[in-house]
Amino acid sequence: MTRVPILRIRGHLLVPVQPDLEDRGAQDLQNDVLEAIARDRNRRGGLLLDISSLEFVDTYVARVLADTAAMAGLMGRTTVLCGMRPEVAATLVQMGYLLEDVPTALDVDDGLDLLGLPR
Amino acid sequence: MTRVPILRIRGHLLVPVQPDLEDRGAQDLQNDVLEAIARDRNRRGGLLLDISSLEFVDTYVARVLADTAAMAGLMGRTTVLCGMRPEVAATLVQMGYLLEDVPTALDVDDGLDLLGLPR
Amino acid sequence: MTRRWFRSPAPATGDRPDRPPDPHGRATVPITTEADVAVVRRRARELATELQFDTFSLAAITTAASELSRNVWRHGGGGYAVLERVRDGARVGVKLLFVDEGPGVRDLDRALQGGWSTGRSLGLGLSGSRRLVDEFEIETAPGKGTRVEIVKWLRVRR
Amino acid sequence: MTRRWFRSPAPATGDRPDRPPDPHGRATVPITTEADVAVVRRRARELATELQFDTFSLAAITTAASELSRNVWRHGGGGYAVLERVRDGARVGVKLLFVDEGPGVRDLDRALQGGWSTGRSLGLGLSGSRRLVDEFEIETAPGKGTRVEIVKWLRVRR
Ligand SMILES: Nc1ncnc2c1ncn2[C@@H]1O[C@H](COP(=O)(O)OP(=O)(O)O)[C@@H](O)[C@H]1O
Ligand SMILES: Nc1ncnc2c1ncn2[C@@H]1O[C@H](COP(=O)(O)OP(=O)(O)O)[C@@H](O)[C@H]1O
Repeated sequence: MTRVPILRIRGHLLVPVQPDLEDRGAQDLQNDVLEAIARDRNRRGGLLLDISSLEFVDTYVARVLADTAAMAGLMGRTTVLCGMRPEVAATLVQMGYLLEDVPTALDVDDGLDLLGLPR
Repeated sequence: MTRVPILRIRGHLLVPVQPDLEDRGAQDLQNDVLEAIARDRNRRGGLLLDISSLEFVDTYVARVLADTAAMAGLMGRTTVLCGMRPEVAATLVQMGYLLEDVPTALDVDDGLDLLGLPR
Repeated sequence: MTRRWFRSPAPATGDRPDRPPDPHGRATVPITTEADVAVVRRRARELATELQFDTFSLAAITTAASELSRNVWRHGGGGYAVLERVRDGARVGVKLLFVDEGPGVRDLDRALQGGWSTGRSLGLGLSGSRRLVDEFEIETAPGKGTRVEIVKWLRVRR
Repeated sequence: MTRRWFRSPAPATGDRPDRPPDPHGRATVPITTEADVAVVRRRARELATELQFDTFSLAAITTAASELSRNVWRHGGGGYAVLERVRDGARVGVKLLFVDEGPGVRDLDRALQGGWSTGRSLGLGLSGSRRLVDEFEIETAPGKGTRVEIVKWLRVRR
């Protein structure tokens, strides 16, 4: 049973990450997302992880997000991390975690652009 | 502060309703959505309420959803209720609540079609 | 005033059979705050999940539990719920009891018909819950309170 | 072994001043399960929100609280946190203390440098938290446990 909504938008998967991600188990999110990718028939689509509702991201959550992107990559999906709040970007950089391997976008709409969806 | 993610997709607003909507106050969701509509500059866009993660919808939640759609309508937005699970559709009909005034779609992608977004 | 419904097949005795409560599967949950409504709902769902009810029945049980516990909280001034598994011969099921000592349902027949509410809500909670379950019994008296008992039987797969 | 950091301006005494705890703003939270980590985080955020820290500082405090309480739970075998508001002349701030009686940090200097972890994680929790706050003090001894105290001051708006 899916605990987070995983939405299909024009062939791409969109995961609106919940505010209480960490309390409910970031690991579950990762598993759900990977299963959704495996089930999905559109092999060309990307994965949008929207974190606009996260008020903070510690190294544990950042790691789960980066890992999820890497795993999705192994399954042939490009991941875009969308909607990171300014204060989250600030704390991550201050902590020295630059999430260098994950493409980012200002919001989901820009993320869709990045994945090549025409406007 | 927004407690639920409210995403902008190609000019439309998408609200992925959370599994624990009722526990966290369906009323908050309604307020957040209406405020997001008021702040949004794209007056042509629709509102997609995705309820695919709701495992049950009682008359209280159904009422909040229907009211939100009606209020969004007063603010000039068409609402599409997306992703209702079969078991939820079944209980609502058995209870005699047909949500007749709210357009529905199988999923967000179909909802976007309904709002006129080209594929 | 009492009203009682059975879905076929009605029990062989023609009346509600005695079902000794299973001491392991019985839980009493107080309902005094709105948060307790969520607790009852969650516990009811867990119980039904243990019994392997299908997705449709799970939604029905959760929804009925939600409606009736919300009524206890909102109309009955608080009370409690008792959740238990029941057995009747080869059948197993869940029985949910909702009890309050509030004002009682003012117009029971209209409330059970549906679409009548003393609040600003829909008035489909009682009538709707009744349609979601196999057995529904309500007892209410002015100033004495309200007691609703519902049973949902697990369909046996053959 | 003790390590201590201050951000300018350092306290006038050249050492950490005594700050009598405010009895109204002090809370001790046990950390024995992963769920407690969430509680500490939430309480720390609430405390900082009361003091009207800005969004950036709120994220910094919440993140540091999360890192350090997770360490207590994961590396220290459990312990507790103490959350309180502090005052130093005209400044106000939050002080968070994390205590466990676990094995101690094996290589403190490497741990504080960052990128070193005995688990499969990033090893940026201690070093990162230090950069998110104004004062950071860690005391650890093999087999005796670990004690981390952080302070974040509210920037005064003039
Ligand atoms: N436990 C109760 N105690 C007193 N009155 C009740 C109780 N439950 C229901 N009622 C009455 O019956 C009416 C219909 O109930 P219901 O069908 O659940 O709809 P709603 O709760 O939406 O009004 C309520 O408005 C209320 O007046
Ligand atoms: N409370 C503690 N007790 C014992 N060891 C600790 C404690 N906190 C941190 N450590 C040690 O320091 C290392 C680095 O910690 P940290 O920077 O928080 O990164 P991480 O927790 O990701 O490994 C840990 O791997 C652990 O070995």
